[in-house]
Amino acid sequence: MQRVGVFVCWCGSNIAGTVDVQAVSEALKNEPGVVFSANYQYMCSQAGQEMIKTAVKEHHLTGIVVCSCSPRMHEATFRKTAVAAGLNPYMVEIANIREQCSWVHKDVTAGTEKAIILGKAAIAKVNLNTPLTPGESPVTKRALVIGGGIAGIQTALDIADAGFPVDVVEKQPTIGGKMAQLDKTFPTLDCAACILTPKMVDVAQNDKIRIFSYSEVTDVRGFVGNFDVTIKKKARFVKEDVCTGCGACVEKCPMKKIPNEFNLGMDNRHAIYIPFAQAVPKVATIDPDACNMLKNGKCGICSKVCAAGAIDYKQKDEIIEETYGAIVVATGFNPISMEKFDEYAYSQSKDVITSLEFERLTNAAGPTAGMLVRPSDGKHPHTLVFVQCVGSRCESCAEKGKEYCSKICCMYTAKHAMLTRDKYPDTEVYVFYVDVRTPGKNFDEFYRRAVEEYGVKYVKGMVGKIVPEGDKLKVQASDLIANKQLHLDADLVVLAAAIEPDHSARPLATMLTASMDTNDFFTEAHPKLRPVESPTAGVFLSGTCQGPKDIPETVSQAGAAASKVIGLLVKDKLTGNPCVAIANELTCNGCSSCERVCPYGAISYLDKEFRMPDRTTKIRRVASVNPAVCQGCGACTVACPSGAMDLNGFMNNQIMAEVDAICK
Amino acid sequence: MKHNNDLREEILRMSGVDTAKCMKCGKCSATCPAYDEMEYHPHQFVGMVEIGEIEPLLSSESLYKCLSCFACVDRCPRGVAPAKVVEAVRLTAIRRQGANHMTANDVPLILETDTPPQLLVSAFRKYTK
Amino acid sequence: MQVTEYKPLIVAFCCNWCSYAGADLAGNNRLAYPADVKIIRVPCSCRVNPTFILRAFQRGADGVIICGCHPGDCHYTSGNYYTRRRMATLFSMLDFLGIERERTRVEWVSAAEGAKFAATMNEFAQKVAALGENKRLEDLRCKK
Amino acid sequence: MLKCSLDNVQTLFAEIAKEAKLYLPIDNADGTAVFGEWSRGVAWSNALNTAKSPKDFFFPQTEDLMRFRTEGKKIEVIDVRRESDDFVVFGVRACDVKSFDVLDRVFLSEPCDSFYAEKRAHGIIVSLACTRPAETCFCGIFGIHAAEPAGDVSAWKTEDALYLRANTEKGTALVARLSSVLEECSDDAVNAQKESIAKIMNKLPLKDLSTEAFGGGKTQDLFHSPAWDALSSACLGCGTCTFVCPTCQCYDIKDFNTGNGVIRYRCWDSCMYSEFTKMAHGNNRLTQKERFRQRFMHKLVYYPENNDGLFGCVGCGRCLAKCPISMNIVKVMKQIGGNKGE
Amino acid sequence: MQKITREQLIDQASELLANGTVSTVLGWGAGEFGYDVTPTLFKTAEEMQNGFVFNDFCGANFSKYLVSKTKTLEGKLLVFLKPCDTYSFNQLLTEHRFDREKVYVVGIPCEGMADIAKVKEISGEGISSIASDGDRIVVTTLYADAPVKIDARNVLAERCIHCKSKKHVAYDTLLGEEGDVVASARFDEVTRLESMTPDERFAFWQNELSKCIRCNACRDACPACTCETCVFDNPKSGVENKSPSNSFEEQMFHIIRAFHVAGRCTDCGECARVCPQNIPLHLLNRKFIKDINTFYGEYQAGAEVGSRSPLTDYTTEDLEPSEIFVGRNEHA
Repeated sequence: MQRVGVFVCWCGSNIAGTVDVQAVSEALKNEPGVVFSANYQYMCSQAGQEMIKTAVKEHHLTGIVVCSCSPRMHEATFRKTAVAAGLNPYMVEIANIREQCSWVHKDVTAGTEKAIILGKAAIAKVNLNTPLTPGESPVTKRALVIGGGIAGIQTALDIADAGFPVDVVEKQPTIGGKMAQLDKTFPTLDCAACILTPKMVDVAQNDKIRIFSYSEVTDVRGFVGNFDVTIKKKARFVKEDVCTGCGACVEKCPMKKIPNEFNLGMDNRHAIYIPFAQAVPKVATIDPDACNMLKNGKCGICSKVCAAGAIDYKQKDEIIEETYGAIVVATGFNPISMEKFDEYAYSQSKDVITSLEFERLTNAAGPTAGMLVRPSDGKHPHTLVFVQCVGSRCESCAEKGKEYCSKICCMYTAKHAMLTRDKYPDTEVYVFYVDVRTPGKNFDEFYRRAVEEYGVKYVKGMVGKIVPEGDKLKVQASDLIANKQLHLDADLVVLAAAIEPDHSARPLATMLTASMDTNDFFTEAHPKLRPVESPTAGVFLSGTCQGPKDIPETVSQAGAAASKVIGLLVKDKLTGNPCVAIANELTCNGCSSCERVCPYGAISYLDKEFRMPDRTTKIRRVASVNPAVCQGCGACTVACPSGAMDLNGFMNNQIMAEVDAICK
Repeated sequence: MKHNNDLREEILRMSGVDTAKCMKCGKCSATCPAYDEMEYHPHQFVGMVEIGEIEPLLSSESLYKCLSCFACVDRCPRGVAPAKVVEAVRLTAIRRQGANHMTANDVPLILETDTPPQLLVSAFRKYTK
Repeated sequence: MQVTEYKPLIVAFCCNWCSYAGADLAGNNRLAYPADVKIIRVPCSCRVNPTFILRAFQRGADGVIICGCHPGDCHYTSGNYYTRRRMATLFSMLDFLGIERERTRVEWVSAAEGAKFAATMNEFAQKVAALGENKRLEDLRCKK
Repeated sequence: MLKCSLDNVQTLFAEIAKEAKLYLPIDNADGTAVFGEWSRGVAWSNALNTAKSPKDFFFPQTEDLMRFRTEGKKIEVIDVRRESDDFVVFGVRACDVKSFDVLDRVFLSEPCDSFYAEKRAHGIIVSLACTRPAETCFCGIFGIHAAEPAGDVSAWKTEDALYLRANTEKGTALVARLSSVLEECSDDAVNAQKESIAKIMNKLPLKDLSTEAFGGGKTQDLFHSPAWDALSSACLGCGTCTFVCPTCQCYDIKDFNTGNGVIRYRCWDSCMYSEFTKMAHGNNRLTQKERFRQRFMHKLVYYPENNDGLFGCVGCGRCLAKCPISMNIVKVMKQIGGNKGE
Repeated sequence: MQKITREQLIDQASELLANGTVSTVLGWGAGEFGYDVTPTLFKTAEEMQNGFVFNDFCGANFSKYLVSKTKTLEGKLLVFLKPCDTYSFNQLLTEHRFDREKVYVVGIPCEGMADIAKVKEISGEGISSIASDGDRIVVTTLYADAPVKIDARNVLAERCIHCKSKKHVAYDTLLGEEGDVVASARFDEVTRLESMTPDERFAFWQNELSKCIRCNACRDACPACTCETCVFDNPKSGVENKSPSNSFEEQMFHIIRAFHVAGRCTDCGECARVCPQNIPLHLLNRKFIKDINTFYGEYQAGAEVGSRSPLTDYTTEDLEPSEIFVGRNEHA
């Protein structure tokens, strides 16, 4: 049995005005477990807290009930008081007789009566309280960033700046991501490479950062502060530490008709290749599907020409196991496939391209050295048609497109159109739009410049179909303002394809037990207040893996994620919330109901041996809650059919005791 | 223009289309092969039904210019199905002309030995909604 | 206006992050609601076990209301979505057994909606009062 | 022998009900019969027997023993015992009548159970002979005569009349009170019925089931029989057999916290339950096999050992009909007792 | 009435016993009267020849036994499962309640099982023998001069009248042909109750639930109720209770029982079958199933292993609890 002390606060007249505090403390004196009851003007004051401490000592109290303002106000205060008096802080319960009683009820009788009942409920609960100790777990002071695009790069740099080691895992042979493929960036039109590649070099040169390029995360175990991660470093058949990136091997490689992924297949590369000149690491990679030496042992030229002796045809995938305190997901995006949009003849004509392809086409380092020409015949296009919202905001066609707005298309299309008109004033440029969305600093000005200064023809309407005819693309579209159907003969059509999360994100989310929405974007812990954290503790989100974003937004989020990581890594130990779920192994069935509803992946299962009442042993699957991961929502407690799952601080019997006390 | 809400409801019910889903992109009209023949275009059908401005549609030749090729239904990103709206307005016009509500009892009267069953099916489809 | 002596007993389960704070805000703004409403704080509406609701009725409650964050705003991201399914099916079952459906309710009240909290409690208390005493889910042993 | 025309039976019931509550089998909507209180217009069921036995009237499923009222830290003890009114349980079959012998030996021997005794003292049992026993009936093997039901008053129902014979003081008093609706008659009709019942009893499939292997002193022979494993293998551990059984008498005593005090009550318990007789150290029968064995050993060996050979089963057949997996005392007797009944 | 014969099942089992695939067979053991079959473990073909039966009264769902039996048996256990039983089988696998590797499932077709109470309603008590003759059940009784022939379709168990599936969703070997999920009117009675007034519904359930004797047969037979310790047996759960002291506890038990299996109940109907008091308990489960289907889309527990029960799932667009009664057809 608890020895409970009850302390009724007047809160000046705030409580005492509508509640007879004397009567309350008198009435509660007789409750089971109560050995001391008093009231005072301001319990939260120094004197009030002293009164509590003294009473704890004099009456050997084991539990404290404070009838006062909301626990959201002073629960922490009175818990500290309890600690100072030598009690466990979780032996304190607050009866909220101000916000939820004296301030909302005018009648003293009713208010007093209710205050007594609320006090009784708190006493009933505290009678069942047990001291709780938050768990502590050490923090491994190293971060993992998954994805080496601008988001991952920025996050890694910021974390490393704070002095913590960071590993960046990138599945391509080079970091850089989508931004490396871009030509110019809106709305300032500075060149993407000019601002990105210095950052890539910074990453390479930062001694706190390790880059695992051409690598994938294959397994994640553990929890915040201590994630055990397995990384598979795929064999690139070139010794990374030996290769100087001179490119001699590339030049001599006889297999030169391999579609170049970096240029989206618009030109070719060799079987041994460096994706682009500023690649980091600037190391060659052999494509095992294309290399003759690897396929049938014939060739070996690259090995012969490599002065450094970096070629290693026998290289194997390498498995790296490392522990991290925090993980940042920066897996980025891809444009969706245009294969299914038959109406735009993407599969039929080389001159119907996506915007990302257009970026490569206009990029000085691209397949045409920046000359805007038609991919089909290399001729200069005169009429260009840009189509917006291809696959975005597409509700009826889940198999084709996406329901959401891809956010960046309006701006990059304006950029494309403007740059085209700027470089080639002889062109006619049409942009078909549903809406033009330009929220952002200098964004609308940018769009208006495209229209007003560069004469881009924005048409409110949509392209219905495109038919290649001869060397023209017959474009049929609507102009809703003119209420006309337009028929244009275009030379080049650029589709603003919707963007989607990278396909590696879904399996990664499963490994991380991080939640995703139906579109495979990672869910943030709170859409407004915790936008860069995943609900899974220790997992943070950077860039477009969380939702469509442009570069400035991505970089800000990357920095925010980094600051959250730093905030975590500076701690030596993580102190958990002790109000976490606990599974009673004796009554747990191992049915997985709790696991299914846990938003944090805090529940795992163990096969445990039990000594049964009949003296046999039985191996049973039982739930085990990781207190470092559990946030204490209690969803599992209700999902559990056997009642094996309970929640510290809000135990079933405590809540029922409160119910009983209130309904008495 | 007096907006007719009852008629609007009726047309929405008949067509099964939720015109509020339209984001006014105009892809239906962009796609329409009969566009130039029409006074009111597919997106206008959707838009005008949405605001209940249906009388002009009912008296427009456009009703009969729609080929029911369903290209707009296929292409619409929002699943609005403009052709079904046109069909419903057309049906409303037909009903007003009296050729409305065929019942099974009427069948024996109009049935001839060589009437293809397909005809009956499509007649029912048209006149009994 | 006729005033009846009967005072309903109402148990309100409020999630710590939104609704309990909403109730506090109602207090800050001195928005009155009947003293018959007694609040129990839970971390999340998904902590509310159907057993608690039945228990309240057994012990003499006349109405039980569960308040949580608005869907999509749950502090724990998904808790109230589970609540929504659990309570929808539970309430439907209680109705199936002939228990008055006005005795139970779920309301989403954010921390900013003090006014909504008070209004909801006023309205709920009124409805429950109109139903009178809970006879169908009571346990006579618990009567005084 | 006294007689009442069946046309007049409602009048008879009305007479009985004048001074005592009358309970008799009533048809349920679902085709089963149940003991219910008679009031004008309530029809008497023709069913062979009720789903639940009449032991409820004397040993109810739940019964308050005492109460405590608490206020703050004060506790007050309240005696809830009340004197019972007279009541009549009408139409109790021979097997169920016999079950009261079994219960009496438990509850009325010292220390006497005052709750039970009070109700026994005030309850009058009017039995009824069985004219159409079912295949599940095997009262005969325990020496019970379906045609000679005991009770305070024995009754026989023919096609047109109800015959009554008082056996006890209470019975005689009851019959005396009913003289206005009863007339003296010969035993002929009853004797004829007894004969025809005897013939049917001879045709019952379980009539030859032997009790020879059972009874006091057989513990060592039977307890370790290997057959218990297979017999108990499918047992679900539910309490159906015990709760429909007229002789099962185990109960648990529990406290219910009402919020304003405590009600101490007893309720039927089942030895088939894993929580049965749970003590501080745990349960004393750990497997379903042990629990299963306990139930049948108790009925067939332990009880007769302590009660002059009286078996703890009356052959009413309820468990045969109701067990979800159709495992029952007959199958146990055949297996454990060496199939002598075949 | 059953298309598959006892001999076919024995042959199949004997073969698997002989070739060592299985060590034990879980089948139906003969009883005293032909209709009182008991789930029984057979170790040899000979034991099966002597004691195994398969007839119109083999209703028991064996799935639940697998939880306990697979833990103690050496080798694999052969279990005969009717289509409806296989749903429970899968649901138990979903909940990791036994090791699939320890079980060999022989799927057997089912033409619907008979309800002995309905047979007796026609034949009367005093059954001396009961046999199958094509589509008929032939009953001889102590009281009728001639055997009573009953059309088996007229005495089908309630759950078989409303059979929801002839399809085996799990098996290692299937005897007979693959069946299909069938349309059934199983929710009609729920709908009928829904259309009553609340007062009528309350009266209906008061009458039914007041019959409850808390024998726990519904729980103990239920293949979804495999908790190590049931909350009703656990004094710490706050709802522990041994007897229905009053109408509250009757309701409490049945609401919580149904809620605990909601989303997991496959509608196998064992609860109603075993109830000694004939309470239509399956209606509570069906109410949950019907609601779940209506609110969240069709879901059949056990249709596939690993599926997520609707109550441990959600969508952001789910119905609000305040909307559940909108548009429901009922009397004022």
